[in-house]
Amino acid sequence: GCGGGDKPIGDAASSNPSSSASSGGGGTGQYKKGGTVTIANVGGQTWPCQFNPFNPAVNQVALGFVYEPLTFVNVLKAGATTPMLATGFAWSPKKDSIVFTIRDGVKWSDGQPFSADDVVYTFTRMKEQPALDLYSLWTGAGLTSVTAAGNKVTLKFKAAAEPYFFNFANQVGIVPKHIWSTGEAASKPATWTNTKPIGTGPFTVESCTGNNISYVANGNYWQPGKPYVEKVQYPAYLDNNPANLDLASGKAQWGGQYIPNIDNFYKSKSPENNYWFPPTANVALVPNNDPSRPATSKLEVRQAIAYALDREQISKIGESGYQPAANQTGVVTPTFDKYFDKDALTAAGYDKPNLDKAKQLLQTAGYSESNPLKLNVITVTGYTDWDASLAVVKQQLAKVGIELTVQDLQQQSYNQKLYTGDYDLAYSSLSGGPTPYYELRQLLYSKNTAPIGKQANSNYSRYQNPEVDKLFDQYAAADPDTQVKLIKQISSYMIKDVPLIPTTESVDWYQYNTKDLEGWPTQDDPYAQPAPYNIPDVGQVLTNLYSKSAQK
Amino acid sequence: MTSTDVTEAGATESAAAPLLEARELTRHFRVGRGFGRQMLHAVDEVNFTIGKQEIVALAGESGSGKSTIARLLAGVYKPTSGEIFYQGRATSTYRSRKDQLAYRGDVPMVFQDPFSSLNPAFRVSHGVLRSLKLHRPELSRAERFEEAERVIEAVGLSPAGDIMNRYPYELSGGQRQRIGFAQALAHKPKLILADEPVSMLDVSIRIGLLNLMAELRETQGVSFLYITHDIASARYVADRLMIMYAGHVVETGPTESVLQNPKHPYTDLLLGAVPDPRAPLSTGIEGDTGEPPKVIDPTPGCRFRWRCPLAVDRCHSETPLLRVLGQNHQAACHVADPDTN
Amino acid sequence: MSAVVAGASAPVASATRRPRGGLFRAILRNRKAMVGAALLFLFILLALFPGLFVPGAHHDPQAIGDLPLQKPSGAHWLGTTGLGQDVYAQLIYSTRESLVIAVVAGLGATILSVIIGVSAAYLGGLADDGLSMLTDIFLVLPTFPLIIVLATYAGKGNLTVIIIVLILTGWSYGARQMRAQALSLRNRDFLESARVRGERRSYIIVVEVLPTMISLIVANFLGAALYSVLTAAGLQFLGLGDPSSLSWGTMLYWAQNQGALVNGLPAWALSPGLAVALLGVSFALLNYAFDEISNPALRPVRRRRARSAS
Amino acid sequence: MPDQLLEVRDLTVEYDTGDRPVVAVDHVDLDVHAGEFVGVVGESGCGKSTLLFAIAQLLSSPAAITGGSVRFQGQDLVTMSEKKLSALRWRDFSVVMQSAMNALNPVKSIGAQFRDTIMAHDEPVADERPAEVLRLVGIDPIHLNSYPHQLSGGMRQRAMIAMALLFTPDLIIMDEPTSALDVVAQRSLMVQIKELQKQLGFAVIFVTHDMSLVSHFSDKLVVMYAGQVVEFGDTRAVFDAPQHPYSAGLLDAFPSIRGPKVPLTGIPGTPPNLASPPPGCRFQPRCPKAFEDCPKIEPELYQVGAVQARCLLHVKEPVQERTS
Amino acid sequence: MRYLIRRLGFFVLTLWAAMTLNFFIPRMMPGSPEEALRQRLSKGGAVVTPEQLRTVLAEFGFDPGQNLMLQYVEYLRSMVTGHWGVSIGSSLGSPVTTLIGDALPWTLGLVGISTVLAFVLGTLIGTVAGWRRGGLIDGIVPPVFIVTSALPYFWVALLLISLFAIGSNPVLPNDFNYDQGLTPAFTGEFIWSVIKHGILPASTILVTAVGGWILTMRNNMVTTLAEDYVRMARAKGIPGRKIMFGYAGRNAFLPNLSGFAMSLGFVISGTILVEYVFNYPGLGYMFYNATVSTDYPLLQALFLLVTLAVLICVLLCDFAVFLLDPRARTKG
Ligand SMILES: Nc1ncnc2c1ncn2[C@@H]1O[C@H](COP(=O)(O)OP(=O)(O)OP(=O)(O)O)[C@@H](O)[C@H]1O
Ligand SMILES: Nc1ncnc2c1ncn2[C@@H]1O[C@H](COP(=O)(O)OP(=O)(O)OP(=O)(O)O)[C@@H](O)[C@H]1O
Ligand SMILES: [Mg+2]
Ligand SMILES: [Mg+2]
Repeated sequence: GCGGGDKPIGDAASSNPSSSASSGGGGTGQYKKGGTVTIANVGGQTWPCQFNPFNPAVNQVALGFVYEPLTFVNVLKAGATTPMLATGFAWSPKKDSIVFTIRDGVKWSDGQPFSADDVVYTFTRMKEQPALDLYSLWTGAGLTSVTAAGNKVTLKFKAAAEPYFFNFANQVGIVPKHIWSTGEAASKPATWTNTKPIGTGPFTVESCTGNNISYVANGNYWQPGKPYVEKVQYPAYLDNNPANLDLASGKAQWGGQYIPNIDNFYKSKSPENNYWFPPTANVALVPNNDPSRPATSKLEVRQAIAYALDREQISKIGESGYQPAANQTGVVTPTFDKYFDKDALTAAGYDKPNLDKAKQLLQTAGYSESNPLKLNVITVTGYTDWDASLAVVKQQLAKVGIELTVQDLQQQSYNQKLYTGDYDLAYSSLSGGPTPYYELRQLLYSKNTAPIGKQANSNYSRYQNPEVDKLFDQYAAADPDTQVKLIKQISSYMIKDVPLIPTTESVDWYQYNTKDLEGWPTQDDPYAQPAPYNIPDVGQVLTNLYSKSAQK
Repeated sequence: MTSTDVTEAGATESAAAPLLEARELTRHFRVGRGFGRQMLHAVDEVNFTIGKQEIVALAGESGSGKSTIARLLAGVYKPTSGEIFYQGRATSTYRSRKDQLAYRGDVPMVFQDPFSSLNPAFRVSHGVLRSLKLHRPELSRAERFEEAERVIEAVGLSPAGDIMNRYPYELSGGQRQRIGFAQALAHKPKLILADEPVSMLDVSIRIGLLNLMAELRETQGVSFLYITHDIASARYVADRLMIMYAGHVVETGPTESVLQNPKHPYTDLLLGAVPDPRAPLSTGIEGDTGEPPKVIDPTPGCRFRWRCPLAVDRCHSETPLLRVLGQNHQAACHVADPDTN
Repeated sequence: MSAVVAGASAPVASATRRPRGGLFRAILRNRKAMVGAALLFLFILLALFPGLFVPGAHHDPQAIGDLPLQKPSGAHWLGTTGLGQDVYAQLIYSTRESLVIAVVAGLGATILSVIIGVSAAYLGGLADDGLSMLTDIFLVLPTFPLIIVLATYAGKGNLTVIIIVLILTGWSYGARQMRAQALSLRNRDFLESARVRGERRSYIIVVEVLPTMISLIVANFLGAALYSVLTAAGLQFLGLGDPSSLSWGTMLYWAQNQGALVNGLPAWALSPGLAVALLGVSFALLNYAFDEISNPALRPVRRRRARSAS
Repeated sequence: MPDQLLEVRDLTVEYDTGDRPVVAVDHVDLDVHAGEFVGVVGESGCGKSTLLFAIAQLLSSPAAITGGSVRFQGQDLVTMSEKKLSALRWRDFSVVMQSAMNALNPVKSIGAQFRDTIMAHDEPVADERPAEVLRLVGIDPIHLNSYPHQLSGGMRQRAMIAMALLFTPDLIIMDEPTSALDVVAQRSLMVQIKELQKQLGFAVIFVTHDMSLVSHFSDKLVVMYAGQVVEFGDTRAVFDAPQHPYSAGLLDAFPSIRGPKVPLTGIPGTPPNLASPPPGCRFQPRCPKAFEDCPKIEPELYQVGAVQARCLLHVKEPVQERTS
Repeated sequence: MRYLIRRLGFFVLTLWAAMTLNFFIPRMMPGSPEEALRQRLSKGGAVVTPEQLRTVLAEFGFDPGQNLMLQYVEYLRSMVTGHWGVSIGSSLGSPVTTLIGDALPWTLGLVGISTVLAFVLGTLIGTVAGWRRGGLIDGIVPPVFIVTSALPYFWVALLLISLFAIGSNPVLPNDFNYDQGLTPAFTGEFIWSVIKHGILPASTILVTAVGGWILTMRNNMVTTLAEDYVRMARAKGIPGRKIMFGYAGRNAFLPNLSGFAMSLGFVISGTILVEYVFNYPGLGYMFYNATVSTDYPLLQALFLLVTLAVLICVLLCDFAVFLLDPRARTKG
């Protein structure tokens, strides 16, 4: 979930999976070392000072900073890759096996050499300790073996596994065998607190208190001259307001914050205050397609809603324009323009609101003024922008005669209802991936759904269409061009069947201050997902930042 | 009327058929909680009768169990053992509400503490009116008010109409006491249990109430159990006097007889202590501190023995029973002499 | 919330002195009570007829406007929210829910206190031990955390749930007082007197006992209402209420979430709290005045040192 | 008289009730000589306690002295500063309050309360003094370590009296000190007080409504009615020939346990409301001897033989003017 | 002795009841740590099977599949033995004892001190106001503090923030316990920082809590002053100050003391809000966080702790009353 609401409930702001980066990022020149960057990103709690990369609650402060993946995948550049601990990789023709070439000369921050053994160790530990296998590589993705031969590491899968590349190459941080094979790290790797992490990443933890984590540049870092910035301060923020204030005042230079009225509150405070909100996924009204729901299982009803919505207005009022309007194809633009079929959208008439059509469809579905359609939509408390968006949606639907009741639920109750299909409409968002495939597959693939009452994995709308399933199945082994075509085909079903109704696009909240620091990812140079909560993208940004004052 | 002939009349009546009789009446209270449980013997095996048209005065030390007896008779407490017979029937056999209501109608009680015996939330007429409603259901509402006014006037509160409509806190202790008395009078009772009904009254008003008691006995045949510390007033109205000490009735007999010729050393002490402006100060009790005993888990023996100037060995081992020592005159003392005549 | 404690003094003494001519006149004569009653009356008016107090342009407090985060102006007296809603209109329309919570939860808690407190005192023995223990347990249980836990899980946002939770957690204080008073009444002779008179038990409890406790019951209601107002607002402020409902706590929640203070909109951030505070104050004033009315010893006095040697 | 100890003149005390003030003590004059035992009787609510408190300067709001003077050993207590009063209190005059039940601090031991009192004065006091005075009133000094609730009502009243004797004051003011006792105990306590008084020579002002008590113990008698002194004189004189109808009524109203048994009558009617007393003589509405002047003229205290009485029946002998 | 046993029985029973409630309420309600974790894991298109979730949680000591009664027994045992487990919420993996250990000093320091201060101050002011009844202080104090005692904690907090901590040049910090750049040490700078950060939250507690104590104390005082023994003390020539504190004050204080213990629950409620508004990383904030992130072990431990604190305070106050009031001593 994202929603960028205020008080992040429980979880720290979620980290979106990152993807492509073909070039090594923006800053290519050699810079002098120096300077500090302070990150303002609400964690909603004090730091527990744990740096176990397998612990989903704390891996945000470990991955990218201290631990690195084999390959970085840039979501904002259609999955372009940057070699990290692996200098390269090669898929087998059937894409059911991949060989990574492990980089030479990399040292752990304690001076020990890094080797292919560490990589194998990392993956095999995930098999031995299923709790470490956060992405279910061994159980879900079909990984069968990880072997090393010299500096080559081979991962073998049961079937074509390209869709999981993002997970195992980009999201798994490699840990040092010599540390993790002894003591508590070996006996209880999942719960080990790892207060002094040893990694290959650009930074090491200098000190950690509940209030602040202080990182210093890793002297042993393998990228020559990097990182340029010598220190990273990561204060714990319990609440948005102080974090926002620190960003506005320049006390913190890098933010991942939702700031209401940002132009006035943040941008206007200094010309060096900048923000950029790249979209990565959809926020959608998820109708319950299951036949047990008489209204929302009707195509006409879903279509009527889709026609009735003025997504621009939702974006403008509900999200203050920060989150752009989404479209009915489910492909996030402009991030994934390559996959976007604008003509199909226009042809179906979903490019702009059409109230008459909506009313007419409702009539066909059997609703009228005397028998108005009444719907409930569930949403999560604390996601205040969603509440705002829904307030707009409510007004818009009222115009075509749909009475919408917004039901604000605490996260747990919301999830329960969403997962088990106990709702009419849900306002929901899933994270994306390096291509629209990742998001659409979560939403529409029938294997990701479950009967009403059982927990569905991600296809909460209970949409099931064998044709669509077939398209997804073909994707894994297909070549890039075919993949684009497949996605356009899939999105045509979005238009035809309206299994869900995207409203806005969820974005990365990202603020940056250029007074002393340069090398930020920007719209022109989107070398990584820019918000500090993205792992391992945060490592990319940190190796590209440099201090202007240090250059003098 | 003169009080002398009243006495005689009452005495003969009571001898014939007692209105109420208490046999071996006993009431213990548990004091302390849990393990260290002890029994306080507030009233121990007391026997007495109250005749028709008789005023029996009950006097004795503070804490000797006078109020407890009244409460036992009124049914506020259940006896630990013993039995109360009213008009020949044991009150413990009353089962139906009708029986109980009838008994309660016949035997009302005037409570000792006028500050707690009126409900502060109601006008003072509440109790009187309720009594009338319960025990004289034949009266109409207006009649009840009239009747209430009459009894309130009767106890010397005037103007009754005004007093009736006040709240208890607007009355003095003495006024409240009289309201309590009026409540007991309201519905033609047969026996009024009056627990120190005049203690808070000024001498002047007190005498009025005592006169009222005598008059009621005379005209309506009401009997009284009149509990008091004021021996003089007991002498003034009562036919018979009972003296209690530490849960026991230690002496009982016709008022004059007891006063003139006390048999029990405690009675002696008590009478000696009563000041009388019309008589010279008597001496001889200076050494006594007058501390009332608490009767917790008593051992056999006379309860007065610690203070008794006449105590003998026997008093420490054997509890004295009431003995007839004169005409209708009994005392519970091992050493007391019977009347010679 | 310690104000709840404030209403607790001398409950027993209060029963003995009841002003003649009823409460009403007593309230009229007490300045604190008058202020409290006037405030409460105002809030009741606002709750019943919110429309009267809101200019036509902003009749719908939930209507989303185009001008978010406006500072107070002629058009928007207290500015606008992050959604461009009129803060003033929201403030006025929110009165109803807050008042309903106060009254219903206050009543509920009071009724529960009376039932449990009085039965504990009257049943005596084991029942008393059990009920007293229950009361004490609820009293020392950290209520607010308990409320948070309950409210979080028990289908949040639901007004009924909040009220039930408030009742469940708000009765214990009163029950203790009720028991104490009922116990002290139990030993008062006027109840014995009623029994000796021949009254039935039920009559005694309902007619003789309850009226004598009336001032305690009223004080208790006021205390419980105050507690409910504050606690409910706290809950909603934490985001544990229904964020789409119209109540002061919810307004505060939104204001806090959208950074009303840091955005320089103190009117939005503070006015709902002020409303809660004022409603609370009105209950507290009435409660306190009530203490004074029922316990004349507490009444303010003019201090005079008239020592004229003539 | 040479040994005049206390001289109260025109003392008036009002209770501020919001509406009309209650004049609880109305122009009262009172003289107490050293070693004298003065009894004060009167109906409940006639202002006895208020008078005592006013003498001791212990009134607290809403009561206030609105006129008159209280001269004690020649000094006016009414205008005296609190500080000087504190020094005088207990050392020179002490007070035994109406309800000993509540007059002892429930959370301090008897001994501690003695100590507090001693520490408040710079009067040298022997260490054994508390034990000594306790023994005087017949309490085992072991009770110095007891707390008030551990003593019976009678013992508490004795302890209070013991405390009043601590510094051997010249005057002890007692407000119904025996009201909580039963006759036997009351009697023995009174005898003790009288005995002590004989020994130590202090004067006593003693309030009670038990006529019989005063009859035996007091030298002088003050009869109060509705805030006023209605009769004042030697106890025996008043008892033998009461000059005020109210006093006479009082004496007529209680039965005796010895003498002959005669029917008695009380005084009809109720005491007046002190906020609006009846015009003229205050007793007039209840007075069996009232005549037409009574509601019109307010009587003064008139000397009638050995006593003074506030009754118009004695108007021919106006009380002589005082030099105060 | 019997008294002590009874109090102890009450203590144990209350604790047990609190613990039981605390165990069952969250578990009876929708939502579970499983779902909370799932929420966290469903990033990046990872298809997480329910088994995977259970595996991870089991690793952290939570087995949702276990029989509820067994869980309960296990829970009671671990609560009593102090094996409070590790957080399964937002601080997944941190030992609960560590988390609490980190937050406790802050709460004790801030809330403890300011609550006690409020009580002491309130009692003192109330004593003086009651003593000088009808005087200047008494004319002003009750009305003012009736108002403050009815103010919502969080509102006072917001007001203080908007007065002192917002604007171009804030006077005082309004969040956190000390400046983030500092490392805890016994340096002047650090201590000053802690104090600065504590001022606003402490004032909030003070302002709202003190009123109740003033009012009750004043009323107790007025009632006590009407007692005969106070007048008696005056009659004995005991100096005013001594009467005020030693006679009237002390006796009036006793009911207040019991009230203090009993109202500690309310105080704790307030502090949750205060810590929340001021982002003060104490137990109250942690409580809020643990609740919303379904962190059973942390929630349980905190609840236990808070109940214990209240109970211990009740016992202490009982004990104090026991010491101060001889009547209570014999009653037992
Ligand atoms: N409900 C009760 N529980 C325990 N003890 C009681 C109860 N009622 C009376 N007692 C005790 O029983 C004894 C007798 O009390 P009772 O009231 O009958 O005395 P009394 O003669 O009426 O005294 P007084 O003259 O003071 O009214 C006393 O020691 C008293 O403490
Ligand atoms: N606080 C008060 N406000 C108004 N009137 C009062 C107050 N206290 C006492 N009074 C009135 O003052 C009068 C004198 O009271 P006081 O206590 O002196 O009487 P008393 O003679 O001592 O009576 P008792 O014999 O009952 O002790 C009474 O009429 C009483 O009603
Ligand atoms: Mg009695
Ligand atoms: Mg008096």
